[in-house]
Amino acid sequence: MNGPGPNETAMRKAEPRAERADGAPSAPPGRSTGEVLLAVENVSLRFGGVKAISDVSFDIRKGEVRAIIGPNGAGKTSMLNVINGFYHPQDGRITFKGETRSKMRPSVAAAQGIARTFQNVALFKGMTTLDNIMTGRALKMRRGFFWQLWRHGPAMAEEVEHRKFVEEIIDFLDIEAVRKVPVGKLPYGLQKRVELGRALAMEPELLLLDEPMAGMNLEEKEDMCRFILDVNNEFGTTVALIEHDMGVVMDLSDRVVVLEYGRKIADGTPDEVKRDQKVIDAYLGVAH
Amino acid sequence: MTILYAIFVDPFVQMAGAPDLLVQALWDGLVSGVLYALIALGFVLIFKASGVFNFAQGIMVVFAALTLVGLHEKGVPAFLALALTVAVMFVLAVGVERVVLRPLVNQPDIILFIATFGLTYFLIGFGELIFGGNPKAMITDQLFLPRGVVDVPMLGGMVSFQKIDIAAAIIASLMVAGLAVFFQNTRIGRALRAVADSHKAALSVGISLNQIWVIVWFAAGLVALAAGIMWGARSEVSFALEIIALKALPVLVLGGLTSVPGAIIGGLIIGVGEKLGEFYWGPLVGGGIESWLAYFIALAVLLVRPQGLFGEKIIERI
Amino acid sequence: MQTAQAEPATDPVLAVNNIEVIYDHVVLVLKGVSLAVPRGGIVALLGANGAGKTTTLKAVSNLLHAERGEVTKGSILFEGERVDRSSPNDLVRRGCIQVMEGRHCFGHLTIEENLLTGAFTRRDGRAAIRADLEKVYAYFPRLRERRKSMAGYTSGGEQQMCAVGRALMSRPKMILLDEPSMGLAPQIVEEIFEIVRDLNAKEGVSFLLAEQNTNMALKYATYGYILETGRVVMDGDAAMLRTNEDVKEFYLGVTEGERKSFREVKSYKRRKRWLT
Amino acid sequence: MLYRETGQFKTTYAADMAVFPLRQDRIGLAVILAAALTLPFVAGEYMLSAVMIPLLIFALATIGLNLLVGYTGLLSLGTAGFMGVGAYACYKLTTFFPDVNIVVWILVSGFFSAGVGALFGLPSLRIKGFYLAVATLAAQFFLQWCFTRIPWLYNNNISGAIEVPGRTLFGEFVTGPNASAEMRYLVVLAVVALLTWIASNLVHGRIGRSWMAVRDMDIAAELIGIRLLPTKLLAFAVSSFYCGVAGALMVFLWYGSAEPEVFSINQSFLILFMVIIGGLGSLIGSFFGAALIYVLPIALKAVPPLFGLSIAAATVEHMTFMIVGALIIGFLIAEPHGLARLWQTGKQKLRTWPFPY
Amino acid sequence: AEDSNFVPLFTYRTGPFSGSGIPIANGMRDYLEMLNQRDGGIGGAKIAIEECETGYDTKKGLECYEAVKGKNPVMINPWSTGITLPLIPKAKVDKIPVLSMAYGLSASALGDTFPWVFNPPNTYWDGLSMIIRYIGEQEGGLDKLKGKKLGYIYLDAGFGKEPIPMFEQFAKDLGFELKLYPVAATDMQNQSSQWLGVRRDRPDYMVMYGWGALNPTAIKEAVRINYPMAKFISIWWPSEDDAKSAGDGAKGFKELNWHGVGTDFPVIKDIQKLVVDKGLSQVAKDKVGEVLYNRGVYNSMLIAEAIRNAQKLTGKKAVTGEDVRRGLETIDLTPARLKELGMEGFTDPLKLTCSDHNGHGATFMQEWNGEKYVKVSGPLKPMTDKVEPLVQSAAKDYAEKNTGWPKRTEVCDKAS
Ligand SMILES: Nc1ncnc2c1ncn2[C@@H]1O[C@H](COP(=O)(O)OP(=O)(O)OP(=O)(O)O)[C@@H](O)[C@H]1O
Ligand SMILES: Nc1ncnc2c1ncn2[C@@H]1O[C@H](COP(=O)(O)OP(=O)(O)OP(=O)(O)O)[C@@H](O)[C@H]1O
Ligand SMILES: [Mg+2]
Ligand SMILES: [Mg+2]
Repeated sequence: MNGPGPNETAMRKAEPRAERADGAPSAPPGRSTGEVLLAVENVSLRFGGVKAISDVSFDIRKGEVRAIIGPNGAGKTSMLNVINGFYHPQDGRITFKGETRSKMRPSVAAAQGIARTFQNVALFKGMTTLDNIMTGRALKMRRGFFWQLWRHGPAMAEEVEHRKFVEEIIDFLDIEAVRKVPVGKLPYGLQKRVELGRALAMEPELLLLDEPMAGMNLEEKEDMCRFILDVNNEFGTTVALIEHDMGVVMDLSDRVVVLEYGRKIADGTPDEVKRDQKVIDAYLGVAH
Repeated sequence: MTILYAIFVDPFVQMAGAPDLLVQALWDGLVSGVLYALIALGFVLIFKASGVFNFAQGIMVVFAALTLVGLHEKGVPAFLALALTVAVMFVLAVGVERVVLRPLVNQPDIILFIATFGLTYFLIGFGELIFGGNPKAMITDQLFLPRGVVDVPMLGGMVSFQKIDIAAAIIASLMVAGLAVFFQNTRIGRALRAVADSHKAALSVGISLNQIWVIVWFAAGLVALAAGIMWGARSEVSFALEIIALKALPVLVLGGLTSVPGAIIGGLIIGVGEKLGEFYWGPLVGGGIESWLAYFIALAVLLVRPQGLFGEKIIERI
Repeated sequence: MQTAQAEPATDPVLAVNNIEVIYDHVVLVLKGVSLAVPRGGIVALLGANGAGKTTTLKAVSNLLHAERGEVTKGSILFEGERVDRSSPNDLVRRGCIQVMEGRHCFGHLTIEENLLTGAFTRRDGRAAIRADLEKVYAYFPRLRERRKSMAGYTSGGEQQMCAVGRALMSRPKMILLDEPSMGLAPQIVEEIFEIVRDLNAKEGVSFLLAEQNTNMALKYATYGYILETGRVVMDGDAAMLRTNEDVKEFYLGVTEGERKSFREVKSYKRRKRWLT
Repeated sequence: MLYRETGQFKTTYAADMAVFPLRQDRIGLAVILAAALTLPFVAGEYMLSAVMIPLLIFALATIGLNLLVGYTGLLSLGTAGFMGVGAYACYKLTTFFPDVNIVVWILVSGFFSAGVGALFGLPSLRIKGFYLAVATLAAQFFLQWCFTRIPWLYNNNISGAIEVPGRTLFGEFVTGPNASAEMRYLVVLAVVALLTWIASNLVHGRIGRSWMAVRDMDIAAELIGIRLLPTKLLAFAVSSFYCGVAGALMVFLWYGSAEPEVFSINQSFLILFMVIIGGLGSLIGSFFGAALIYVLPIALKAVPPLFGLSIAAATVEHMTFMIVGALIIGFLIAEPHGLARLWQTGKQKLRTWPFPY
Repeated sequence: AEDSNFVPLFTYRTGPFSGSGIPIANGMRDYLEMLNQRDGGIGGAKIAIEECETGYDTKKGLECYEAVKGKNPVMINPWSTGITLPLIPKAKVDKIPVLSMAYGLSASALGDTFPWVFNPPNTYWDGLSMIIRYIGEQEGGLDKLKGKKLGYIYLDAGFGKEPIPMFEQFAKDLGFELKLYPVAATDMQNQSSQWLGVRRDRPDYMVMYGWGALNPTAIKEAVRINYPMAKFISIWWPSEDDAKSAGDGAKGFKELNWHGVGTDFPVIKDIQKLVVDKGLSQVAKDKVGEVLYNRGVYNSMLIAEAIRNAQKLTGKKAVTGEDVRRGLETIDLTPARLKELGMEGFTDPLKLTCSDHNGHGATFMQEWNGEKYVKVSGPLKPMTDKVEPLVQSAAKDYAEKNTGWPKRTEVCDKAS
C-alpha cells in the first residue's frame, strides 16, 4: 500500500477535509470549531459507594479529536460506557446529534453512530479477523432471515458488497495477512488493530477509543496514530480518545479533558492542560 | 371463578383446616430440602474451588453408598467399611485429579463439565461391574443410625418425625457450618476461590492446582458419602439414586453456584416449595408437578437474581 | 548481529538455552531463544507484537501447558537447576513468579484477597505477610482505597497494579514482568519502574521484563534482548542498545536526536527486519 | 502434498466466501454424498436401520444444539424436550390432516418446537452459563410432563404413547412398519442434507456472525449494535426447529412409536455430548460427534464376539460404559475443541506434509 | 446352526431398573440353559441363547431388535413396554412374534387384531379387576365398597396410567372414591408428598402399580406413615428386596402373583442342580426361587412351549418366528402338561387361542411375612365382563388410529 488511507470514495461519501484537499500537512489544533456533536452535562455515576463519575460536563465537537486523560480509576472508561449506553448514569444528561437523553440502550447508541474500542480487548475471540470486522457491518445489512437461509442470490450480493467495504478497511489497517486467522491467536497489538477495524466498519460519526495504544511499541503506535488521524481527517469522524501516552495525546488531540476521582479537573487544548498545575500533580508527575 | 378459587383460596383453607398436615408437609419439605442440599453441597464445593460443574456428583453419591454397602455385604464390619469407603473416595479424588483435571487445566468450563460426564459414565460402568446392579439396603442399623419415628401430637393432629431425618438435618448442618468456615478466611479457602476464578492466574501465583483439586474432590466425596447414606436409608442404594441428583441442580442455582449456605437455603426453599406445591396445588393439574416445579421455582428466582440468591455477582464490565 | 550465547552471565539466576516452543502441536513460535538473567540483574526483553516475548516468559514460568503450548527443545535453568519440567507452583516456591500480561486478577476476590493469594506459597507467618501487604499499599496507595472492591470491577490500571502487587507478595527472588506499564498513567509507570529498581537494589530481586515501552525499559534495565519473530536478533548492554541506530529508529522513536511528533509520521514505514 | 491450496486463487469475494473454498474439500464432499446415496444399495438393513438412520437423526439434533451452544454460547439441556415437541406436533398434524405428505409435516413440526424453544429462550437474556443450563431443565421436565399428562397430545391412546401411522411418499411407505429401511434412510438423508445446507448458509452469513459475536462477548456485541434478545431468541428458535425436526424424524422414521420417556433428560445429555465431542461451533463436527457417541457403544458390543469371546451382555455393557466414559475424557484431553478440530489439525498437517510444521 | 433355535433375550442388568431386571434375566436364562443341559434343548434342537442388554432404554432395545432381526429369532421378549410398543406393528412385517408377558399393550390380548403379539397370562386390566375383587372379598362383598376410599399410587407412565380409566369405571359402578397419586420417574425415590396426601385422604385401601425404585420407596413411606400394610396391595412386580428393606413394618404387604415362589418345584430343583450348582448361572444361590426369578422361569417356559408346539406343528426341528407364532397360539398348559414340566402347583393351567392371546387366568394374593411371600388367597379371577369390553374397544381404537392396520390373515391352528 503506498498512499495513505483507503479508497475514499468507497468508504464514505463525506467530503475530505478542506485542509487535506491540497495535500498540505494536517492542520494545527483549532480545527474543532464545528458544532457540538456530543454534550455531556452534569453526569454522575455511582456503583454502590464508589463514585465513578461526579458531576462531569464537557462536549465533543464535530470533527475534532478529543482526548480524555486522568489517573487510573479516574472514571475515563466509565465515561465512555455512559456515552454509549452501557452504564446508566444516576444524574445528568447527554446530548448526541441534538437529541438529549439520560440513558440509552447500547444498540441504539450504535445505530445512531457511536462506535468504540475497548481497554481490555473485546474482540470475538473465536472468529476470524474478517468475521470480526464483518460483524461491524451488522447494522448495515438488511437482508432478513429468510434471505439468509438461501445464502446465494440477494443475501450473497449484499454480503459481497459489505465484504468489499471490509476489505478496504483491512487494507487500510494493513492486516491482510491475518484476514482468516482467529483473532484469539493474534498478538495483542494486532488485536487492537482489528478492534479498530471493527469499529470503523460501523462507519461511526463518533469513535470512542479506549487506550488504543496500550501495549504497543513505538512503531505500532505510530501506525495507530496514523490510522486515527486518517480516519479523522479523511472521513471527518469525530474521535474521543483515552490514552496514557502523553506524547500521543499531546500530538493528536485538539482538546483534552482531564478527570480525577471522577471529577473534571481541567479542559482545554493540550498545551493548556499540560501546563495546568492540577493536572501535573494529579497525573503527569513531572512536566512533559 | 372456581378455578381462581381452587388456586387462590382452597389450598389455604386446607392448610388452615388441617394445620398438623401443614406442619408435616413443611417438615417433609425441610427434610427433603436438607437431603437435596447434601447433594448440592458437593457440587458447590467443587464449583467454588475449581469452576468445574461436576456432573458426576450424583453418581459419586451412588458410588460412595454402594461401596459402603458392598463392602459390608462382603463381610467387612460396618465401621471398617466406612473407613475403607473414605479411603476409596480419596483414591477417587486423586485419580480424578491425575487423569481428568490435570490434563484439562485452563480449558473452558463446558469442556470440564463434559469431562465430568465422562467420569459419570465411567463410574456407572465401574460401580456396576464391581458391585452389580442389584439394589441394596443401606446398613443403617449397623452404623447406629437411629430408626423409627417420633410422633408428636400437635395442632389437633399428629406430626411424625423420622429419627433418621433428624439425624440427616443435624449432619447436614454440621457439614455446612464446617465448610462455610473453611471457605471464609483460611488460606486454602481463599486459594480455592482464586482457582475458580482463573486457573491461569492461580497457577501464576504458585497455587498448586493439583493439591487443591485433590482436597476439594475428596471433600466432595465425603459429602457424597453422607448424602448416599441418607438417601440410601430413605429408599435403597441403587443406580436409580443418580436421578435424584438432578434435583440438586435447581437447588444449586437457586442458592448460587458458589455459596455453601446457598446450597442449604436453596435446598430448603425447593424442598418446602415443591412439597407444598405438590400437596396443595398439584391435584389441580393431576399431580406429578414435583418433577418440574423445582426448576420453575429456581427459574423464577434467577430471573430476579441471575446469580442465584447467594451466588457471586456475575461481573459485567468492559 | 551477535547472538545470545555471546557472554553468559557469570552467575545467571535464569538461563534459557535455545528453546523452541510449539502451540497446539503445529504453531512454532519460538525458534531457538537463548537468554540469561544475571543474579541481581534487570534484563529487558524487547520486540514487536507477536515476537514471542510473552511466550518466552511463559515458557520460563511453566504456564505454557495451560495454553496447549510446549517447549520442544532446549532447556531452562533457574538457579542452576532444570525447571522446564517442573510445575508453576514449584517455581513460585523456588522464588520465580510471573506477572502476566493483561492483568488476570481474580475478578471475584477483593483487591486485598487478590494480594493475599500472592502469598500463598509463603510460610513465614501472618505478621510478615501483613507487613508486605502494607508495603504494597505503600507502593500503590490507590489499591488501599479500593481494597474492599472486587477486582473484577476495578479499572484497568487498578487491576494492573493489583497484579504487580500480588506478585510482590510472594517475596520472589526473580520476577518475570510482562508489560507492566500497560494501561498505567505516566506517573504510575514511573513508579512501577522505580519499584523495580528499588527491589532490585534493596532486596536483590532479579527481573526479566518484557516491555513495549522501550524507552523506560532500557532506562532501568542493565541488559536487553531484542526478539523478532521467535528469534533473538540482538542483545547487549542497555547502554549499548540505547545508542544503537536501529534500536533508536525502531524502538525509541528518535531519529537524528529529535523525537518527532506522531502527527508528523507521514507514510507508513515498512519494517526493516534484521533477519529475512 | 496431496492437500494444498496453492494454485487455487479466488478471483471473487463470493468464491472466497464459499463454504468450501478448496477444491479438494468440494471433491471430498461430493464423494461423501455419493457414498451416502449408494449406501442403501450395498449396506444391509441393520446398517441402515440401526446405524445410519439414528446417526443422521442424532447429527441433525446435534446441529440444532450446536447452533445454540456452539455458535451462540447458550447452554441448553432442554434438547430432548424440544425434540418431543416436534414429534408430538408432527403426530397431531398428521392426525388432523392425514392427506398432507408426512415429510411436509415433519418439516412443519419444527416450527412448533421453534416457538416453544423461543419461549423457553426468553430467560436467556438475563440468565447465563450454567444457570441458564439449569433453567432450560425447566423446559425439559415441564415438556416431558406435558407429554405424559395431556392425553390430547397422544390422541388419548391407552398406551400413552404415539403410534406412528403408515404414510407414503411417491407411493412408497416412509413411515410405519411397512416402510423399507432404504426408503426411510433416503428420506432422512434428504432432510438432514437439506437442513445441514441451510444451517451452513445461516452460520456463514450475517446471522451466524451475530450469534458468534454474542457467544464470544455479548457485551461487545451489544455495543456494536447487535440486539441481544432477538439474536438469542432466533438462536433458540432455529436450534429448536432443528431439534423438533430431528424429534419428528426420530419417532416417525426410526422408532415408529414413542413413550414420553424417549424424550427424557438422558437424551438431552447425550446430544450435548455429541456437540462437545464433535466440536463446538462446527457443523461437520456434529456429524463426527453423533457418529462417535452413538456408534461407539454399538461397535464395542460387536468387539468381543469378533474375537470369539463370549462375555455376558451385562459385562459388555459395563465395560462399554467405562470405555465410553474414558474415551470422552480421552478425546477431550487430546483435543478439547472436538473431533472437528482434530480433523482441521489433520488437514493442516497434510498441507505441510512431509514437513513437521 | 442347523439344529438350533435362536432365542434372543432382551434383558437389563444395568441402569436404574436393573434391580428388577437382573432376577428376571437370570430366571429366563437359567430355565433355557437347564433345557439345554437336561434335554439337549427342545425337541432335539439346542437353544441358542443370546442376551442383548437394553438398559430398559427404548433406543438400545430397538438397536437390539435390529441386531437380532436378521438371525432368525423365534420370538422377542422386549421386557419393557417402551420397547414393546414400536415392535407391535413391526412383528407382522418382520414375521417375529412378540411375547410381552403380563406387560406391554393390554389390547394385544386380542389375537384377531394382534396376531403377532402375546401377553399372557394377564393384562394390567385383569390385574386391577382382581385386586378389586380381592378387596371386595375382604370387605365381604363388592357392594361394601360403596362409600369407601381407594388410593392409587402409580408410576406416571403408560404402564401406571393404563388402569386409570377402568379404575374410574369401577369407582362409578361400585360407588367408591378414587384418589390418584402419580409418581414421576424422576421422583421415584422421593415420594413424601404422595404419602402425605395419603395421610390426608386416609384411603381405605392403597393400590400400587410401580416399578424399579418406586416399589421399595413406597413401601418404606407407607411404613413411615403407619399405613396399615394389610390394605396395601400391589400389582405383580414388587420383589422380596423391595419389601425387605422396609423392615418389620412391611409385614402384611400384598401383591398379586400367578406362580409359585420358592424352590419347592421340580423345575426349580432341576435348574439348581443342572445350572446353578454347575456355575452356569449368574444368579446368587439364595436368590433362586424369588418372585422375579421364578417369573423369568415362567416366561422362558412359555418360550419353550411355543417352540415345542411349533416343532410339532411343522415337523421341523429348527423353527422360524412364523412357526413359533403358531406355537404360541396353541399353547395349552393343562395340569398334566404342567406336571410334565415339573411345574405342578407352580402355576395354573393356561390356554391361548387364536383370538385370545392372553388367557386371562386366575391369580392369587401373596403377603409379605417379613421373610418371604406367602399365598393368602384362593384363585382370583379377572372380571371378564369389565375387562373384555375395554380390550375390545382399545384394540379397535388402536387399529383405527393406525390407518391401514392389517386384518388378520394368519390361519388358525388347532392345538395339537
Ligand atoms: N461496574 C462497576 N462496578 C463497581 N465499580 C466500578 C464499575 N465500573 C467502574 N468502577 C469503578 O469506577 C472507577 C472508575 O473506573 P474506570 O474504569 O472508569 O477508570 P479509568 O479511568 O478507565 O481507569 P484506567 O485508566 O485505570 O483504565 C474505578 O475505581 C472502578 O473501580
Ligand atoms: N495459545 C496460542 N496458540 C497459538 N498461537 C499462539 C498462542 N499464543 C500466542 N501465539 C502466537 O505466538 C506468537 C507470539 O506471541 P506472544 O504473545 O509471545 O508475543 P509477544 O511478543 O508477547 O507480543 P505482544 O507484544 O503483543 O504481547 C504470536 O504470533 C501469537 O499469534
Ligand atoms: Mg479505563
Ligand atoms: Mg506479550
